[in-house]
Amino acid sequence: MERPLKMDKMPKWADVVLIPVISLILAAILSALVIVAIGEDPVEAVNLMVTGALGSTYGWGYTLYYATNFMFTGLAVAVAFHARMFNIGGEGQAMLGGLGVAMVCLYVPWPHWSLALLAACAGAMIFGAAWAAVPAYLQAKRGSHIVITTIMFNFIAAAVLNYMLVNVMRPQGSMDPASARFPEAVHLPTLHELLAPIGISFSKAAPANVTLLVAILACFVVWALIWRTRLGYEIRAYGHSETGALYAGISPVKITMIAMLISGALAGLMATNNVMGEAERLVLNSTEGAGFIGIAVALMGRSHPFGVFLAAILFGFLYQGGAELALWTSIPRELIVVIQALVILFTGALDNMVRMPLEKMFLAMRKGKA
Amino acid sequence: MTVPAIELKGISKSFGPVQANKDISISVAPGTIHGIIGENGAGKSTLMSILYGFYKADKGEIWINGAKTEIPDSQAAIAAGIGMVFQHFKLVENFTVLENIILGAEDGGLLKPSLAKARKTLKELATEYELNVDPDAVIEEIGVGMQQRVEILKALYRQADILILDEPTGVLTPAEADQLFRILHRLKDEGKTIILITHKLREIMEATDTVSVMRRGQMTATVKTSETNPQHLAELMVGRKVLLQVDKVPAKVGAPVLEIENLHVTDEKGVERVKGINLEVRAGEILGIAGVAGNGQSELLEVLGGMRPGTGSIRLNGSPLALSGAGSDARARRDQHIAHVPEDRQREGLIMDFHAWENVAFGYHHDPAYQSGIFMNNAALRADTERKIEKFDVRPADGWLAAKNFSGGNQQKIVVAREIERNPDLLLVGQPTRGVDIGAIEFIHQQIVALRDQGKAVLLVSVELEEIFSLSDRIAVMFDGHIMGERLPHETDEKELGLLMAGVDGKAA
Amino acid sequence: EPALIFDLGGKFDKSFNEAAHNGASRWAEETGGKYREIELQSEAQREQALRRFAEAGSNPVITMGFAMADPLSAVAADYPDTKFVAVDVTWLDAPNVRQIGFAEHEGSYLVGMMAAMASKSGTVGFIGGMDIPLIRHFGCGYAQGAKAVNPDVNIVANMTGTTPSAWNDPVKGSELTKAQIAQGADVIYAAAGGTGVGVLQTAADEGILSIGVDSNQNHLHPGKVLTSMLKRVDVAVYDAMKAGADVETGVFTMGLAEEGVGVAMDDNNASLVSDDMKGAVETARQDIIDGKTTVVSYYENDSCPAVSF
Amino acid sequence: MDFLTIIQVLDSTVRLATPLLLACLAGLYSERAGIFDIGLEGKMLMAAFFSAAVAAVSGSVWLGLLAGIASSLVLSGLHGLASITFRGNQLISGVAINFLAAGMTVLIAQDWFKQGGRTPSLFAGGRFEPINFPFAEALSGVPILGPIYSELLSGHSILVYLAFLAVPGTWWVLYRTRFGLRLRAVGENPAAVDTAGVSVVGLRYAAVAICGVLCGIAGAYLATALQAGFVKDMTAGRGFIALAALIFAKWRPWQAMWACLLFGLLQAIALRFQNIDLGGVVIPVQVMDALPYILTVVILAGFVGKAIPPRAGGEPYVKER
Ligand SMILES: Nc1ncnc2c1ncn2[C@@H]1O[C@H](COP(=O)(O)OP(=O)(O)OP(=O)(O)O)[C@@H](O)[C@H]1O
Ligand SMILES: Nc1ncnc2c1ncn2[C@@H]1O[C@H](COP(=O)(O)OP(=O)(O)OP(=O)(O)O)[C@@H](O)[C@H]1O
Ligand SMILES: [Mg+2]
Ligand SMILES: [Mg+2]
Repeated sequence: MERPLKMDKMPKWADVVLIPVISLILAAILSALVIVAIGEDPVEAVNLMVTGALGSTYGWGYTLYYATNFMFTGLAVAVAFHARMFNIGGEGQAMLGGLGVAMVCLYVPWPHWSLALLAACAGAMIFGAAWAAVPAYLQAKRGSHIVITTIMFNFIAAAVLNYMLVNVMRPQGSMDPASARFPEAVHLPTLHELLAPIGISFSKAAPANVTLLVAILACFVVWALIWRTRLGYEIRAYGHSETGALYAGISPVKITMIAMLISGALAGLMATNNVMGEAERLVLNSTEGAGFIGIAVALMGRSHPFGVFLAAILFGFLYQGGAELALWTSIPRELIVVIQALVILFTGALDNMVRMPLEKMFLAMRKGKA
Repeated sequence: MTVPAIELKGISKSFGPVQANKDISISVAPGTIHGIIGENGAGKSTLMSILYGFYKADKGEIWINGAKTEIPDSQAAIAAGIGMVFQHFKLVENFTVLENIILGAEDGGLLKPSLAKARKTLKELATEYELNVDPDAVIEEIGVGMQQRVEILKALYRQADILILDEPTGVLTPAEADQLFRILHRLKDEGKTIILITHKLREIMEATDTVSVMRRGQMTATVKTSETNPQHLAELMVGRKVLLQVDKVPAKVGAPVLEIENLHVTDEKGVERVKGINLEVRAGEILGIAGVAGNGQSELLEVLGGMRPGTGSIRLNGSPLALSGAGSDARARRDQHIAHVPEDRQREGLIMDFHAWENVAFGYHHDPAYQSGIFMNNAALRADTERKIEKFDVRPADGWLAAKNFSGGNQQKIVVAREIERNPDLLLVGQPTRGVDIGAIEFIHQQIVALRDQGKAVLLVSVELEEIFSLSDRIAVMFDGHIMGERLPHETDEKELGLLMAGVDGKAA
Repeated sequence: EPALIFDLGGKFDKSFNEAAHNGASRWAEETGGKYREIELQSEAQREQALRRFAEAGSNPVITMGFAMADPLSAVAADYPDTKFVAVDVTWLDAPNVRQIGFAEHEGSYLVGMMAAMASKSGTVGFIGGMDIPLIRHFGCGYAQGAKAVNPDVNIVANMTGTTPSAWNDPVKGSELTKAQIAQGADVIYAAAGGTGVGVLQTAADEGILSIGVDSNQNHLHPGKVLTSMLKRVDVAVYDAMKAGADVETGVFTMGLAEEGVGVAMDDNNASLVSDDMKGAVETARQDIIDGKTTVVSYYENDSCPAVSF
Repeated sequence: MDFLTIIQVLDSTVRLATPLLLACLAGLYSERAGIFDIGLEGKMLMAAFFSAAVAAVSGSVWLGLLAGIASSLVLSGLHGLASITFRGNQLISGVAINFLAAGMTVLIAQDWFKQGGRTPSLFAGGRFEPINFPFAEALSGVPILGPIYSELLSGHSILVYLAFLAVPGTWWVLYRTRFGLRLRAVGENPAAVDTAGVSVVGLRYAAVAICGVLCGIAGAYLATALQAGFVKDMTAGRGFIALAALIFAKWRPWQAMWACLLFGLLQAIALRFQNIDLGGVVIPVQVMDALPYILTVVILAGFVGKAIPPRAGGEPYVKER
């Protein structure tokens, strides 16, 4: 019997690399058009963004700081994607993670930052996972659509945080709805402090800190989890086929719960970076939309931890570059929101617009060869 | 010569890399019943869907009543007088019969007059063709036979002169099928042209005037029904001599392995699908379960395989198995040495995007042999896969290929290899050869018989009576959730089983 | 060159931030100088903005709003050579920060008097932004002024919310205005940043009088805004920019005497302000400056003698 | 609470429910046709901006309304392109549209008006004025009925009445017309519609377009009737509350109205009262703010009857794999 036709419509590299890159280029072209339309010079803008975000250790410090956030939320979305769930609740989970971190840092006297970081990670993961637990449970047991419930939980999280900061955690006499500053002992070493001993001078002011390493570690752990463990096998199998999972004795309820809890925990972990590493206190809206950017990051990164890592750095660059634009030009920071929207649009929703012609092309090429 | 009602010229159609139709030409005379047969995936449905404007052909022409007709969509097909009853019905489940009938054929922008008119027309059609349906019944609450009537009425309401039926009897009992053929003959007598897709040779021989055979996307022959015979048609279908007899020695039946008592199963919608059955499968025998699709066999298999809960009691080698809650899932079943070749290999038995070697662990991924510490031992898994691929002659012998890139028969071989190689006490098999070509059928049948010869119990569910006959040591017939009776293969025939399958107790009759 | 960090709500809030913007623009026009600015979008940006400007060598770095106090306390020490100016902050212990507070209760007292005099129904309203001591401080002065004119005056007071979004919620401002009108208020004082835009709008739509805050808001609805309680943030910003890197640090309070607060009188509200009113306000102003009248500050013991919130 | 306060609260309920209702009906058309739309928020926001911007520049609120509808339609078209033509993920498309609107409005506003991402305040002519019913003034003194007539029913802008008229209108279209039958069918089983000779793509685009028009009106109402101009992010989650109301209503028009009124009432109460004292138990304002969302979760959990969405909802119609 002859070897059957290769049924894949196109090679894997095209799917994993070519399509995202083309989508990204399209998004970039449209972004440039937007910049032109508001009467600015896109070349100039890109210049400013690049020097602002990558031109100094200071810029890198911010880029990596944001990237750390996005790695966590991107991984969160990616893990849920593997189980074919769309977790839009990263924002709320990260907010609650912040609450967990703040409690750990404020209410326990820590002797050293490393212990505090471990405990804060635990707190962040528990709170983030807890916030994902209800939507997960409702999806698993009641079939309530996770997208809607997680959106709702984002709003509810904002209200909870609001209540906690206004009525519970605000120090006596303080006017802002924010927690007290964390004690000096839980101060996390920044890249400046980490790199100084090995002779690299890194900007002192930039907030990138040791949690970057935690995020990179998380990328590895998620990779191993998804592709090297039984649980990952089950998550992927469930994500590909629910009836298949049932057949193989993989409990949909269990996988839905576990995948979402892991996802929530990862989103919650982000708080170790922004709350503990940067602000060193809990403020309203400390997540700054990173939960949503996680969606774009996971889509761009094709839900692979390495892809997520790269996409997070790209978005970190966009974020820091955008902040620079807002500082030095009259281009509002919202330009970044637009770019982010375009990336989600092209890599996510309009994926087929790029894919279909490419598939035709590869098909024609193959037929031409045969 | 009369002008053909339908003439297709050089129709080709690809779905991505799959060429479903290759340069097909066919001509159907008016006022005849024209059959189309072919294996699963031969391209029959695709061809008819092109005629009905559901798909667009890549190449080719359609001529209706002697005029070249463009059929870009179903609207055009309807306008050309074509009606089609699809293999999978196209009804809006929560609409009433009446609403489904007028959908797309309304008169004017408001519904009221359309509904009134349709109600009247429906009454006339009902008396004319014995097609009684309750116009106000909601589709999801009526049976499949009734739903099929709605589909036929839909076509007649649109005044179709050419009626295409795609495997209409798959869901019908023999009696219902007989009634359908009566209706078809009446329609034919009125001058309507009918195209009937089926892979049941008996139906072709009984009902059609001419028949076309498709294989691998190509039209291999068109012959007058009166000038051919089933054996010849079967050969045309699969492209070589057919041999459907399995060599097997008489069963050496041992102690009961599986005992089922008063088993009830209710589906997600709350409908009871298995209504208190009792069965026994012994060591060293193959129990075949025959029945028209949808009479509870699938649910039976799923309960035994741990895919859905049930009530009652089942015992394996004397010890009870859980039917719901903890210990009733598929993993527990496997731990109890029950293997399961599912009915739908693509949706259940395999993860189509996984590599073959990943699929070889599917369901057995907890096996200690596949673990190393907290990680999975992928190297061991791949080695195991290589062995199985070789033993079962899976082609191509490439463990890195994704499951979706194997042909149907080879996909099935992977599943069968995985399950049989576990050397289970009980093997559950559903539709083992659906969509599998004859060579693979032989191989798979041999494997099943070999397992039985090792003294293992096999429960086989199949809608193909031939398969049931050739494999089973004992046959049970299911109808409407009940076991209608048990027969030994050499003491019964297709006719008796057909009656049982229709719910008529052969002995009483 | 100096830098200016606007608080949430943005530089065109017609109120607090806009006042700062006006001061900065005036400085830029008069001196031809340039300054950097940023409108914050979230709490988390506060520290970044401070550091970024300090890093880039801006001096002084001027911040708006009490919420900058905490980030400033963390950042200021890292940049000892940079001068920071914090408007609405008075409690930090940082040598390189110029902290400016305003005697808002005094200005509010004056507009409270005008409200009571203009009211026909005997009920006046107060709509605050975020419910914090600072805003109660405004409301308390206002109530005292109204009571001083008419001891029987009925004062309805509402706060918009508990978070910074309360500064920027015109819909809520508008709804609260309607509620207060239903309770009989015919003059309403909005001390709510951007939210006040909704208050003034609805008051004008419904035909009652409103009182603006921080900037002169009389022009927003000419003939319908009774007056505005001016908080001369513009002056504070202007002065700080003018002084440049040499700006004097320490804690400063700007009251009526320093012309740090006051009432807005212009063509837009001329027809609404009677000579009586003008006279009364002028007398009261002088009395307060001279210490003959004391307006109790809410901060003194976290409560108000004239109204409860 | 005295009677007048109740009337006042109900009055503001009507005002606040209006944008929810328009958006909810918009979602109803789209989702009934099988296109999920979590981009209601973005479309409303875009329309709010363009209506305010054009009204500010032209001085005509009607031109503003048209501009708002047109801008919302553009986003609808994008959603249609992504989810109908290119069979993309409808949820992701919705998310993208929300971001796009959030960013573009501020970007364009800043470019055009240089007022920190807002439009200039609108004055008479640029806003929808309240319509006073005949004798409203005269009858306001009549006890009970007077205030109901003059305060509650009279004195809203024309868009409010339009929104409430759209409820029976939608019901009629959905259940009494050919278009409605087909629309409902395409959300349940597009293959049935297709094989019945009706264009699935056409129907779905039509539904998405109606959704765009209604979202456009909702946005215009926010910026030119409820408020006098656009401010950044002014929809403040209303699109999501509308979505919640749609689920609450189980995708039916009359129920949608009641759900929106309920959520409007919750908002009205939360707006007026900071913390609500229920005989000793103080409900913090945050609870009131979160209540619509909590309620939605409760409904989704099936405690108030199961909400079954249109069966083909969210899935692109793919004939050829
Ligand atoms: N919508 C589709 N998209 C992609 N491939 C398709 C589609 N429909 C059919 N095919 C492929 O085209 C080939 C022919 O399928 P078709 O359904 O026409 O076969 P058939 O003869 O009707 O088979 P059966 O007897 O199983 O109904 C198969 O390989 C099938 O997988
Ligand atoms: N109608 C068709 N026309 C052309 N190619 C087809 C058709 N149906 C299937 N194929 C392709 O041809 C190859 C063989 O498929 P098929 O399922 O027919 O296998 P097969 O040769 O019958 O092998 P097996 O015996 O394993 O079933 C596959 O790659 C399949 O995708
Ligand atoms: Mg078929
Ligand atoms: Mg085959």
